[in-house]
Amino acid sequence: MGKDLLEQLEKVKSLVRAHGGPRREVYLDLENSGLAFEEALAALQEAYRIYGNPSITHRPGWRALEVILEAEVGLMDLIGVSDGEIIFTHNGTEANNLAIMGFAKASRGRRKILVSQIEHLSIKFPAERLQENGFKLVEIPVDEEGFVDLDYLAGQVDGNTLMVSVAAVNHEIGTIQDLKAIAEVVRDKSPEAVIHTDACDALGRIPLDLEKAGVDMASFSGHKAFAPKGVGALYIREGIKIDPILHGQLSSQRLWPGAEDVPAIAGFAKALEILRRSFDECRYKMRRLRDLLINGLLGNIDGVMLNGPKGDRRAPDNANMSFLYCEGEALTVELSLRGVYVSSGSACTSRTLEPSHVLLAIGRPYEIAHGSILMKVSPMHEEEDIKYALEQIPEAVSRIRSISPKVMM
Amino acid sequence: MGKDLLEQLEKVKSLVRAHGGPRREVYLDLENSGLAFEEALAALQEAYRIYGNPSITHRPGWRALEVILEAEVGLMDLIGVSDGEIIFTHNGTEANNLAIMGFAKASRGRRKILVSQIEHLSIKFPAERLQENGFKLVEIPVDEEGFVDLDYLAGQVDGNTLMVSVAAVNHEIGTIQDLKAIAEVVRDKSPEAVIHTDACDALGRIPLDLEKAGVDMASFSGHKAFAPKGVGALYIREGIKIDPILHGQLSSQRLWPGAEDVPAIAGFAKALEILRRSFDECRYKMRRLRDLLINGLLGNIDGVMLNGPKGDRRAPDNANMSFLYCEGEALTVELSLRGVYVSSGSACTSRTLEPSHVLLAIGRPYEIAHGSILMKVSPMHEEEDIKYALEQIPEAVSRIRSISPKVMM
Amino acid sequence: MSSRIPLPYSPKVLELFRNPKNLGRMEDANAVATAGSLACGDMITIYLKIDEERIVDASFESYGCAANIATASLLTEMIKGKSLREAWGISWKQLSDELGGLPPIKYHCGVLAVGALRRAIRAYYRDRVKPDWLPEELTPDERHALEEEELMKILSRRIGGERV
Amino acid sequence: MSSRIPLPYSPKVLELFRNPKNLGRMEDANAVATAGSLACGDMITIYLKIDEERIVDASFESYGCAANIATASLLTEMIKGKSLREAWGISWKQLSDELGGLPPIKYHCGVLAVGALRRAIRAYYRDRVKPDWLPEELTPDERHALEEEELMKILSRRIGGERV
Ligand SMILES: Cc1ncc(COP(=O)(O)O)c(C=O)c1O
Ligand SMILES: Cc1ncc(COP(=O)(O)O)c(C=O)c1O
Repeated sequence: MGKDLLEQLEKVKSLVRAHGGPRREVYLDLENSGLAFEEALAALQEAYRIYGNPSITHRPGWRALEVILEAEVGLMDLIGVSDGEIIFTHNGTEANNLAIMGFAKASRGRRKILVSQIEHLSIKFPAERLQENGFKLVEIPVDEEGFVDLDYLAGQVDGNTLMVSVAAVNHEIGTIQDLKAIAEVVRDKSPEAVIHTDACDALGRIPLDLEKAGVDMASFSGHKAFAPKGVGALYIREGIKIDPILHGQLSSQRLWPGAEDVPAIAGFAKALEILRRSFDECRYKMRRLRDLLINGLLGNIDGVMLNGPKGDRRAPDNANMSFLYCEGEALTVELSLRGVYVSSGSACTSRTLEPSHVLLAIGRPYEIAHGSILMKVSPMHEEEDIKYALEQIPEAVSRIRSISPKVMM
Repeated sequence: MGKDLLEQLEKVKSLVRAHGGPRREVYLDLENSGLAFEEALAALQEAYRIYGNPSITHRPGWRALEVILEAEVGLMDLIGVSDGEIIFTHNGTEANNLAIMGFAKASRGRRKILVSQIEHLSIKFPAERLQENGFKLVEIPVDEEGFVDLDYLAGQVDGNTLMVSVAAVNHEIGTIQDLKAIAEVVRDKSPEAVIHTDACDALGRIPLDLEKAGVDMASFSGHKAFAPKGVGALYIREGIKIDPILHGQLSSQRLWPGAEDVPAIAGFAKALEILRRSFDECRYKMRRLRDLLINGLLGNIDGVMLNGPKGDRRAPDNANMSFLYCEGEALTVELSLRGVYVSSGSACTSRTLEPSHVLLAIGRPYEIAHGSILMKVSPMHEEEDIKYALEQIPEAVSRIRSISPKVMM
Repeated sequence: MSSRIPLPYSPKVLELFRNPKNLGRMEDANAVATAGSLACGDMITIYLKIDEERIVDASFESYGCAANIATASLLTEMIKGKSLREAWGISWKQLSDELGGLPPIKYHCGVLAVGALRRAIRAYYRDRVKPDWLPEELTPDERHALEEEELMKILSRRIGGERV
Repeated sequence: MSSRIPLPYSPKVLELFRNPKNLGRMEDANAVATAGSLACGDMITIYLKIDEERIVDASFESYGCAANIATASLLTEMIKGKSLREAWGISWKQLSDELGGLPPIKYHCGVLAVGALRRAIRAYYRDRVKPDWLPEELTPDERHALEEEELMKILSRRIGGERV
C-alpha cells in the first residue's frame, strides 16, 4: 500500500481526534450531503433482505421490480406527470449528465443549448463539454436574486435551439424559478425545443406540477429529497429520445445499465411516500425554521446580508448569508468546532481560485462571496437546533473577524 | 400517473402474492445481486450518521474522508498494489465504463482494443461503442473452458494496441485467467499497451496480486464482494491517464463527479476488512459448498454437465450447470416456487433472442446454453442451504423435463 | 406509458405454469405439429384429436419458458370443442390478452403456440380436401413463427453451434 | 501516491487555528506589509518590530482560511528572535512541512505568508542601506505571491466585481 495513503489516513484520524466531538451538533450542510427521514433509512435496510434483481424471473426479482415501480409511481405522482418514464441513476449528477449528454447524443440537427448562469456544475460542465462536439452553449443571465432574464431567453431561443435547462430551485440561493413562464417563452419561439429542469433541490420543497408547467425532462436526487444516498432519477416525457451514455447489461433501466440499487430505491420510495402524505407540513416547518435562522442572523450581527430572494420566492429550506470581513472557510472550521456544520461559497472551499459562480452571477463582489455560508434546514430539524446555531454563529463570526486585518473595517 | 404504470405495479404485487413465500429460501443468484456480510450492512447503516461530504472542511466531512481512505487502503491492500489511486463509482458497470471509455478518451495515437470473447457486457458494449469513434476492436477467443488463447493474443498485440481487457474471473463460468501470463504476452509485444482486468467477480474469491501480475487498471463491484450495493471501484496505476466521462462538482473522486455515497463506501470498507482477516476461511468454505453443489447435481441427474473449468482453475463460488432438455428460464421459475433462486443463460432470460454469449463462446451449442443455470455460493451460505438446493433441483429439473416434447429425448 | 420493458408474468401465467392443462403426448392424435426448436430455446408441439372438423381433444408438450408453457396450456384449453375453423381464427394477441398480458419480450411464445396450432391444422388437411377458409398463403402469425425459426438457424450457423 | 486532492488539515493546523499565536495589530511595528487581498479571499498582514536587524517581535492579522491563519501564526512564531537574514531564508515549503503538510490546494497560504514577510523586510530596508543578502530581484516565493494577487485582479475585472 502507498505510504502516502496510510499517512493521509492517519492524518485524518488524528484530525478528527483533535477536533473532538462537540457537545451538541447541528448539521446544516444539506447541500453537500442530505439528511434522510429515519423511515427511509429503515426502508433501505429492510430492502437489503430482498436481494433480487428486477430483471430476473424469480420471487426476489419480482419483489425488486415491485420496489422500483413503487418508487416510479411515487415520484410521478409527486411531480405531477402522467406519462413518460423514470430512469433511476445513483444521484442527481448522473441524472443531469444523462439529460444533457444523452439527449444531445440522440439529437440530430439542432445545436444550441441554453442553460442559466447559475446552474449546478453537473449541468454547467456537461453543457460546456458539448461545445467540443459542435454544440453552441449560451448562458442565460439572471438578476440579483437569481431569476432568469426572460427577455434575454426569448431573444436566444430559435429554430436551432435543442434544449433549455434551468433549475426549478437554485441549490445555493434558493431562487424558485417560474418554470411555466420559461416554458411559455421557449415554446413560443420554438415549439420543438426541449425543456429540462434540474429539480434536485426542488423536490420536497416546492409543489411541482411538471406536466402543467410544460417541462419535458427533470432530474432528481435522493439525498436532496430526504431519501438515502445512492439514488437519483431522470423523468423523461413520452416521446423524448435519449441515448445511453454508459453501456452494459440491460436492466429494467433502459438508459442506465447495471443492476439497480434496489435498497436505495426502496429508501427513495419511502421518502416519496412520506412527502406525499405530509408535504405541506414539511414545507411549512422548514420555512418557519429558515426564517428563524435568517432573521436571527440579520438581527444579531453587523455586516450580514442574505443572498438570494426573500419569502415565498425562496426555497423554504435555504439560508445563504454573507458576513463581511469574515472568510467563509475559516468560518466553517470555527463553526465545526462548535458543532454547527455549514459550507461556504468562498474560493478556499472550491479547490480552484474562484468562489461560487452563483454568487458572482447575481453580482455579488468577490469579498461577499468569500464571506458566504450556505445552510439548509430540513423536516428533521427542530427549533432548538436553530436556536443553538443562532447562539454559535455570531460568536464564530466575531472570532473570525477578530483575526482579520483591522484596516479593512 | 400513467394507468399502465399502476396496472404494472398491481400485476407485480398480485404475482408476488400468487407466488407465495416458500417455506424455505436459498438465494443463489449472486450473479445478479450479491449478498452482503451482515457486518457490512450494519456499517452502512451506521455511516448514515456521518452525513458529511469528504470535500468539506468540517468534522462530518473529515469523518467521511476517513471512511473513504479506509476503503481505499483496504482495497489496495487486498489486491496487492502500492501506488496509484482508487476511484469510487456506484457499481462495477460504471467502473468498467470509466476504464474503457475514459481511458480511450484520454489516449492519443493507439487505436486497437483487445477484449476477450467472454467479457461482461459492461466491458463488451463500451468496447463495441468505441468502434464508432475510430477504434478497432478485436475479440480474443477462448478455449472450451474459457481460457484466453495466448497465441492468438500474442499475434494481435502490436504498436497500435491501446489496451487489453480480460476479466480475472469470468462471471458466468468461473474461469480464473492467468493474468500474469496475459500481461507478459502483452508487454512482450508492446510495453506501452495498458492492461485492464474486470475483477468484479474475482475480489473476495481468489488471491489478487495485481502489481506483481503487471495489471494497470482493475474494476471492482461492492455487491459482488459481499458489500452493500451502491459502490464500485476502479484502481488506476500511477501514471495512467484517464479522462472523466461524466462531469460535475469536483469531489474527492477526480473521475466520478457528485457527492460520494459514503455509507455504501463504509459498507465496502467493512466487507474488505472482513475479507482481509478471513479470506482463506471464506474461500475454502465457498469451495466446499460449491463442490457439494456441483457434485451433488452431477451425481444425481442425467444429462447434466458443468460449464467452465473444474477444481482450482474455477472460482470457488461458481456453479454453472446445463440440464439437457430442460429450458433454463422455466427452471428458474420452477425453482423459485421451491424457494431456490438462480438465473439462467437461456435466451428467454436475456431480452434478446440470444442466449449467453459466454456459453456460446466456449462452444456450447444453443440447446446447452438454453438449459444452463448459474448458481453462486457465498460465505453466508451453510451446508443445509446446499442440501436443500440439492433436494429441490432434481425434482424441478424432472418436472420441467416432463413438459418437454418426448421426441427430443 | 412507461417504456420500461416489464418482465413480470401475470398471476395467471404463473398458475398455468404451475398446473398446466392438457400436458403430454397424445398417442391417438390425428394431427401433430411443432413450432420452434431446441436451438431457439422455445418449442411447442401441439397434438390434436379431430373428429368431423372439430377438435375433440388437444394436448401439448413444450420446451420453453414459463410463458411458453402457460400459453400452450391456455391454447389447448381454448380449442377443445372448437371447430377447426374457429381454432384457426385464434390470434396470439388473444392468447396474450387472456393471459393478462405477456411481457413484450415474451410475445414470441404466443406466436409459437399459434404457429404450432396452425401447422397442425394444415397437417390435418394435407391429405384431405382443403376448406375454403384455409388460406393458401401463410398467415402473418405463421410467417412470424417461421421467421423465428429461420432467425435461429442463421444465428446457430453463424457461431457454428449444432442444431437439434 | 494517491492523486486524490487531500483536503484534511493536520491536527497542528487545527490547533493553531484554534489558538493562534501573535495575533493582532502591532502599534509600534517598524515594518508592516500585506500580501493577498480581500478579493482573493486570502490576505495576510505581517507586523515586525526590528531592532538591529533582528526581529524582536512579530504579529499578524489574517483574512483567510484556517490554513492561512495557522501559517501566519507559525511564521510569526518562527521568526521571533531571528535576524532578518535568517527570516528571509524561510520558504513556504518549510512552513508547510512544519504544519504537517498543507493540502496542495492550500499551498498558496504558505506562499502568501512568506510573501508578506519578505515584503515587510523589503519595506524595512526601503530607506535604509540594503544588505548584500537581500536580492534586487523578487525571489520566486515573492513572485508567486504577486502572481496570486495579479490573477485575482484579472478575475475580478472579468466579472466586474469590485475590489477592496
Ligand atoms: C440543484 C442540484 N443539482 C444537482 C445536484 C447533484 O446531486 P447529487 O449530489 O445527488 O449528485 C445537486 C446536489 O447537491 C443540486 O443541489
Ligand atoms: C465480471 C463482472 N463485471 C461487471 C459486473 C457489473 O457489476 P455491477 O453489477 O456492480 O454493475 C459484474 C456483475 O455482475 C460482473 O460479474
